Amino acid sequence: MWKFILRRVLIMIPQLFILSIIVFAMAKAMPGDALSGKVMDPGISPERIEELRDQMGLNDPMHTQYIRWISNVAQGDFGQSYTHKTKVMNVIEDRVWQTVYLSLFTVIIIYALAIPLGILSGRYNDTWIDKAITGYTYVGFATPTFIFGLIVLFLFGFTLDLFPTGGTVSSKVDEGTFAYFLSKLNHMVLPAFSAALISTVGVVQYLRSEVVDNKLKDYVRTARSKGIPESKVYSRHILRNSFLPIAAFLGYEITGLIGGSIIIETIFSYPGIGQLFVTSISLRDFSVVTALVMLTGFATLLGTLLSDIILSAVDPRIRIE
Amino acid sequence: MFLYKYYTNINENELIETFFTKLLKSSQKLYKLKLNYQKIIYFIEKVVIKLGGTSMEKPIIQIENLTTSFRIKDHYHAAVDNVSFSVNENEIVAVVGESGCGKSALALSIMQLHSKDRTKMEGAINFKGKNLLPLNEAQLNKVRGKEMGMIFQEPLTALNPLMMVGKQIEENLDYHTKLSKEQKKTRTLELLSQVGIPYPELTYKQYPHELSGGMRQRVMISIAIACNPDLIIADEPTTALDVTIQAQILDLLKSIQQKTQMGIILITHDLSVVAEVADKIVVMYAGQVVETGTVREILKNPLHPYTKSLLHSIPSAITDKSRLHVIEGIVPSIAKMDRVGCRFKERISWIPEEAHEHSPELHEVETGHWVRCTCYQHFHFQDEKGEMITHDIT
Amino acid sequence: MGMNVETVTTAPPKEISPSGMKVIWREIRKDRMAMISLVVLGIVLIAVYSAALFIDKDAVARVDVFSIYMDPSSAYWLGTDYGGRDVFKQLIIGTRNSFSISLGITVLTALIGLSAGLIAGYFGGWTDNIIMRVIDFVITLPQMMFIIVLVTIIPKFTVTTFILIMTLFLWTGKARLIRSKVLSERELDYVHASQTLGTPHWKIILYHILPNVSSLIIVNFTLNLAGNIGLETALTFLGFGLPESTPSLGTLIAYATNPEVLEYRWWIWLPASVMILILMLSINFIGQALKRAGDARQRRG
Amino acid sequence: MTLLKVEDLKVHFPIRGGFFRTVVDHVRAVDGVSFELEEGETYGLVGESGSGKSTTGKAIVKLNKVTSGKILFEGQDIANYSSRQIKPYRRDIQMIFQDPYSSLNPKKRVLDIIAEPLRNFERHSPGEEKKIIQDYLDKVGLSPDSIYKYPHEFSGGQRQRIGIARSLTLKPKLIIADEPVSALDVSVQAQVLNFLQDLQEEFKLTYLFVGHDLGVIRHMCDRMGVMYRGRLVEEGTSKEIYNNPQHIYTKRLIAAIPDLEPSVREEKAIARQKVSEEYEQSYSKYFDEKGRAYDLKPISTTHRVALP
Amino acid sequence: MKLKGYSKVLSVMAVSALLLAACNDDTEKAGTKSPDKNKPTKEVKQEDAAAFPRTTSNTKEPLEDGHVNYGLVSDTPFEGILNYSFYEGDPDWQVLRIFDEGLLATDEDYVFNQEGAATYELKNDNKTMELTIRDGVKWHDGKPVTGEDLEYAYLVIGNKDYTGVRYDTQMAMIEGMEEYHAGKADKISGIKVEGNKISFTFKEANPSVLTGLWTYPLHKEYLKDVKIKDLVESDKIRKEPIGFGPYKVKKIVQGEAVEYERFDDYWKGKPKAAGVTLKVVNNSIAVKSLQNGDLDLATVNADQMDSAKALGNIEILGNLELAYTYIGFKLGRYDAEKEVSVMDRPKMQNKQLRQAMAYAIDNNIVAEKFYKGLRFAATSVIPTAFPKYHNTEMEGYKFDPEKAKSLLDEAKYVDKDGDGLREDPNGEKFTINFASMTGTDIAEPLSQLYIQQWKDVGLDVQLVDGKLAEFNSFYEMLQTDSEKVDIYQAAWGTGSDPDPSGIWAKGASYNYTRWVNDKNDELLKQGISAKAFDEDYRKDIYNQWQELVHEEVPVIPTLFRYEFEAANKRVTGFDLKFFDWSEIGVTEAEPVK
Repeated sequence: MWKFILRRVLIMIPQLFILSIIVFAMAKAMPGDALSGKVMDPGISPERIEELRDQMGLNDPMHTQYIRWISNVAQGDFGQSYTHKTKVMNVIEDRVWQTVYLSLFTVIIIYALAIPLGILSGRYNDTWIDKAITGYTYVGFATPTFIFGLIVLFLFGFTLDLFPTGGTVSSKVDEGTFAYFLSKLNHMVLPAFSAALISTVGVVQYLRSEVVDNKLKDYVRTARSKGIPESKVYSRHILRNSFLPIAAFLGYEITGLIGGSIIIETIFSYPGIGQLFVTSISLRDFSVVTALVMLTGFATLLGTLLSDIILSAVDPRIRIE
Repeated sequence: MFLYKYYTNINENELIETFFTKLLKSSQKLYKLKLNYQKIIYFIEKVVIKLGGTSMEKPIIQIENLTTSFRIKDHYHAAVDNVSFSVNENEIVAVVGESGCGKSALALSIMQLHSKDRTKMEGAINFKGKNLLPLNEAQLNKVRGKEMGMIFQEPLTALNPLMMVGKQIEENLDYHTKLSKEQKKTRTLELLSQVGIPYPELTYKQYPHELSGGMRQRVMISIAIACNPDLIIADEPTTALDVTIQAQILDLLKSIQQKTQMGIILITHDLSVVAEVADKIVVMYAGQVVETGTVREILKNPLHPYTKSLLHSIPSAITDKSRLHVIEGIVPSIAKMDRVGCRFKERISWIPEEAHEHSPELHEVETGHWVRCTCYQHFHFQDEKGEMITHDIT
Repeated sequence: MGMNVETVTTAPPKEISPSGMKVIWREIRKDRMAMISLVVLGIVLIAVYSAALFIDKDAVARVDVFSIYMDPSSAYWLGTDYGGRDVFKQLIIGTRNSFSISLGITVLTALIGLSAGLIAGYFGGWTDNIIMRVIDFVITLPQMMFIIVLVTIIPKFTVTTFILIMTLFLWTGKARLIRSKVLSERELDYVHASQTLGTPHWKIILYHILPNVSSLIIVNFTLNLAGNIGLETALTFLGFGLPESTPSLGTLIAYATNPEVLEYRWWIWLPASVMILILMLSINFIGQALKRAGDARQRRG
Repeated sequence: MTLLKVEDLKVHFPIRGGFFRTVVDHVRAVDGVSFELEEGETYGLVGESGSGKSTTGKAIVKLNKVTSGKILFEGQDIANYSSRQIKPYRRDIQMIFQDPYSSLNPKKRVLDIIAEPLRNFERHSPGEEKKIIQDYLDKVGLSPDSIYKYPHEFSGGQRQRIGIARSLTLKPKLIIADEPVSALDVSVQAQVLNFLQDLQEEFKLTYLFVGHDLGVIRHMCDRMGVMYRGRLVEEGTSKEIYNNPQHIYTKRLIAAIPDLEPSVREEKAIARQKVSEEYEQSYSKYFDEKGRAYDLKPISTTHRVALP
Repeated sequence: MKLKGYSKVLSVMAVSALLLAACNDDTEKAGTKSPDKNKPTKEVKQEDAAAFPRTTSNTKEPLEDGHVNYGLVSDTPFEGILNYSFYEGDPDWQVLRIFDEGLLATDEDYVFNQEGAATYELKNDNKTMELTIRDGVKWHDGKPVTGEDLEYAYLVIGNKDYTGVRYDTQMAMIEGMEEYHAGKADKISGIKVEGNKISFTFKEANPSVLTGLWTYPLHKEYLKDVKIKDLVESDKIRKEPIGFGPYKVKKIVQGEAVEYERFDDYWKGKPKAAGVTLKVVNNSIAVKSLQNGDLDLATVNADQMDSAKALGNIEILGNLELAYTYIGFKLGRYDAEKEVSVMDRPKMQNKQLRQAMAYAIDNNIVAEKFYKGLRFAATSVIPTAFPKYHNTEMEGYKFDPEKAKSLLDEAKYVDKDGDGLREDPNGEKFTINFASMTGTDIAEPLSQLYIQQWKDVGLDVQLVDGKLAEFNSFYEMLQTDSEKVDIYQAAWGTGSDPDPSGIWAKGASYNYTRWVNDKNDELLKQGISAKAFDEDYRKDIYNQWQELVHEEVPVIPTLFRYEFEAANKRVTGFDLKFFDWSEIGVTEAEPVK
């Protein structure tokens, strides 16, 4: 097991290397650097700008810049954010947890919704309940996330005034208290539900077809021949096997959500890394952009790893020595 | 042997108990007696037979006019058509035929494992004196696995890939016995060694994919016999196995049967397997029984054209190099089958129409030897020109 | 409950009918939703594409300061936007554009994915290894972020570049799917047979394997086509979409970012949203019917 | 005349493992097999699943890569020929596959299926081609009208015959039949076996018949080799193998064959038991420390056994 | 570093614009150096019919324990650099001004007056400026604000380790500053501190000091332990900032919200409300939040105005912005070696062509239809928000397509091939490339409208690359004098200093048009000469200058703009121009809904 993980981690190194080159090339290809915005401030002389450029090494040859950048990255130092005037890691650290909390909450909602729906739909396939659930998945699949998000925001946030419409926590409560935790949850409800409702679609459809498939498997027939009650046939045999790919999906799901946070966080003014990314790219704060892309890339790699580990843990057929 | 069986069959002890308590208790509950009447009679008969030591055979299961129809595009088609036979204690009945003849459908019908919403079943399955057909799912579950076990053809797909082998065996005990956790495990290990698994403790914790084909089939068998059933249905249990393993599995089945006196329904297409193990043969063609009788009788004196043809097409290990017999045409699919007249008619086109019965019946040509349709009397192989093989009917 | 009819019929197992089109047609006719979808989709597409021929695109993009934010009327069936532009005409052109984009992406990804999948799956070994590593890598990229970055970098952002950027990231799924199918197909004896018969590899790939993965491709193609229609909406919403001079369903829907439009001028964004819904659902229903046609076990007819 | 001579054929598949997925070991699917086929004879390769019999057959038609050894076809060693070099030999060596369902491309018409080898090697006008194919269809007992049908419209036996027709069109000298009947019902199996015998006579074919059903092999083959774990353990005429098995593995295999005569079942079971015990006891006598069978040693002119 | 020919007059449109990139080009206030003012001293003449009030009408007494909810309208969180010397983004400024302020207050014309926390005096032929901090001006920790604190601000900004952007030419005008900046001195010789007095001596007299002097002190005692290069990252600035404004920071939810409480020792007396909550809200939901009373105060953008106007529970206040939108002509390039603009691009050189283009566009329509009267046609390059220097005589270019056509005919731009589009005097195809920026919804139709109107007079104008440029690419094109751009639409925030040299002088790198004109240079120089301490003289010079720009049209001023703030009807004491937080209070316990 440890060998397997270690090997997978080793494979990640060249992947990360290529990723870093691509990311760096992209950052360099972006129009303007962080200082071109400042150039517009008539209060700052062009000399000062040049001075700053030199100071930041923006005028060095590309490979020097890359090597400097990558060796810093290897030490967890993504440089300074030009707009935030602080270490990129500090900026990201402030935000990343918000996104992580939101993603976790979303994942919980996704599975809490999708698993029962998928099971119902698969177990009673071709009945009205299955048709209703499938209908929902089709509509969910066809609804643009942000339209859904906006409508939810206006309906529950404003018209019904049930949930807060922005931010992560009320400024009135103190950190560490239970009220603080509740306030955080309260702030996550709308964005998490909006993200989840549409993301459930994939899980429901997948689970449904797995259940439908597994229902017809030979070992289910064997289980029935043992005289096991139908409910146990489902819980012990069909569902366990159907959950396999879903469980393996978990890793991808989490990293997918971090990517999807871009839209959700923008709609709900939720200051996580998705929103940070959009702002940073607009501001050409490329050290933040590159850091975010690198870190999300890294997170996705970890997600894949996680998925593989989960899969090997739940499926005895996949052997990891 | 008998005592062992008696001892472990809790069911019968319970029955006596309920019988007397109910009798003694109130008249209000007398109607319940009625329900168990058949069962009690069966039990008493069994006790009497056993105590008396008579060799009179008593059937464990009697299948009477069983018809199983499947819905295909809004129409029901009988895959098992009016099949009757019975299995006695300590008896192996082989159901033989080519694929598509309805043998597997029959096996699953007895266990009632067909999807209920697309299957229609008629007739009766009298299992230990009780008709299984009208039972609901919960009542059936008390029979399945406990009194009746099943072995499937492909042991890899028939075992849950995510469950430890031991657990899959134990599952049977979970629902049919009141054993404690340790007892269950002991029993499972006992079962594993009973089916000839060399390291039960190890195998208990293994997953199906870690075992060889033969081992898997042994596990399947141990699942089927976990609760000492009275009947085992083995659906092509050796088809997926190599010939040496096949021999081992067949020997194993026989030795288990000797210990437990259970009845076995063996579904197979391989007549030499039948010759090895079976007591009785039921030959099926197009959903119907076309010939039935004892093994010796049928193999020595096959009468129905289908049975004869089958026997002649085997490149037997004993007979020398010669041309094999070929049956023309193919087994009709259940949806397209012509259900009037002799169903084998088309494949023996050289036999005159008159030779067939209008609506073929089973004829008892000898005690226990039944043949469908009169065409057997006029049957000859196509290359054996004109020469009638007649058979005297005693 | 367990058994299905196949075990008792003599029908050969897992048959993919060679007369694929007939099966597909039969399946669609059997499925009322698919039939309705086909009709609806046909009508919408014919209407949109032919109507787009008669609409002067420059006129649609022309700003008219005297008719800003008009309510629906006989002159403007769906009112006007903040540039005084006719929303209905934008909807027509937008639908055409969005559908064409989706089609473009789907075709391109299918071509690339198919070639990569066929080659990787058929030849296996190193070829497969390299292609799979590339695919694994592309899948690992945080796609949304990369797309946004690319959109910002590229100087001329047009429909073509949009299609190319999307294709860059979306071909991998198809390639994987087809590869796995080809891998199993390759092990079938008819491929071995062709090899022993002296048929060259390219012929085996094109004339033997390709037709046998075609049903998978068709199904996947349709489902992707549906999925790709809504693709640019999210980007447009974030401000990284197509310019307004190229109306698309996404640009129309993105008007809803303005709460005033969302609440009081639903006729700007709602028809476009409904259009997306209709297109995606109908294509999806057709795709589901095709899927059933490709899988004998689920076939209804 | 020797048509095919296989000398010390080895087919090894790498097992990757360890930290860097390097080749740690090999599956010795075929591990030093030698035999000869005379023109016009039928040679059977028999063994359990995994014994390497199919791999041997496939190696001869180059579906598997040969690790080492020689495959002499009419004196030419084709073992390491490239796909271009092998092309002329493709005409002479053909294969019949086990599964009649998967060996025919379901998307092709019978015409195209049978014409495939022809089109690869010969130029014919569509009319000629059609005629040739109809001739072959006739030979395998199928209606010439069926050329426009698709495989799924045929039964298993018919399909197998289409496969046989396909392999005949190039007038091969050697046909490798890889379990050609094991997926078929007995009655259909009989049909196909009969055809194979008829065709052998008509076309002067040489068969390498791979199978696990000893009945079928006995029925078809003049000589046979018994394979176990990638090695031949015994080779001889069918009669010698069946009536006078020398190697313990062969004995066990023969003993396991079920008998159609019910009256002898008890004796057979006892015999089986005895062989089984012998097998357990004398295993080390017949196999070396690695569990590998010894090289074949002749005990008569036709009969060779793997003894130490 | 060489002293450049401009002073630190112009405010930082750029900084605010940074945040507009993806959203707005019209929302943000000119930030950095608009010092606050205490009390409105006289009525402001509203120049436009839009006539929004500038102050709240609620005259009731504010509640002693009232709490104000302030909405910081921004699509991004505030960055949290909560110090005048370091912040860059407008959202930070909005957070900052509630708890900190400059020492000098300004009047209507953005000139320092004597009503701030300090008073000033000009000495030494206007070369020296002396500030006296009032007694009782205290930091939130109770320590008095001293001259040393202000000096410390200069020592930090002038330091070579300083990481911010505030060191500029006006700073460099202080004697000894350049030496200090170069690291040759450890004190600035031109700054003298004596208790609560501090004096600045400049190299030459310049009226700009009256508008542009840096008056934001740094709490030296609190901050001195932090190295200058680490200041910007320190918690003392980001998490526990101390100012001397009306409210103290109680709690910061990073990027999202700030809780303030009343600073009882505020130098002007007790602030009116007990506390303030600042919350970042998305532009798209700002009006909704105003509607349901979540916010008492929030900026309203033009695209939300319709819904805002419909609300009964708020009052909308408007104020002229120190900014104008314009269309500029690229006339040359910037010679970085010589640091001067060179007017060497022939394409737009014809004055009549430029005038014709100005006549061809109808800014009234734009203001009326696109901005619904929330902006109005600009007449000059000094906005009306500068009542003292704005030339009221100017009328700008009125929409007159006929005049445009005749001017073009005169200049020999005529249609020779009959395609309805004019060719240049040589008969060559004449296409003008127009660069414009993405922004609000209006950006795209607006540029389309201009293009259409030019087309109506026969000019073929095309968008550069066929699309609106994204913010950074747009400014990069302007800075590098990209050949792709012939004309462009942009905006300038003029800042509180009337001197336009920073963007108009020959040597100014921000002179994006690269317009060079001797008279222009002369007028600009006169405008900041010592003589210009005479207001009438200065006014006259700038009038002349505005006329010159009008005549030469290097740019067409298109729109002047209002900023808008909505206030719940319970809010009192709010003046949009001066935004004096100490005066703002609420008269009801609950917001009006």
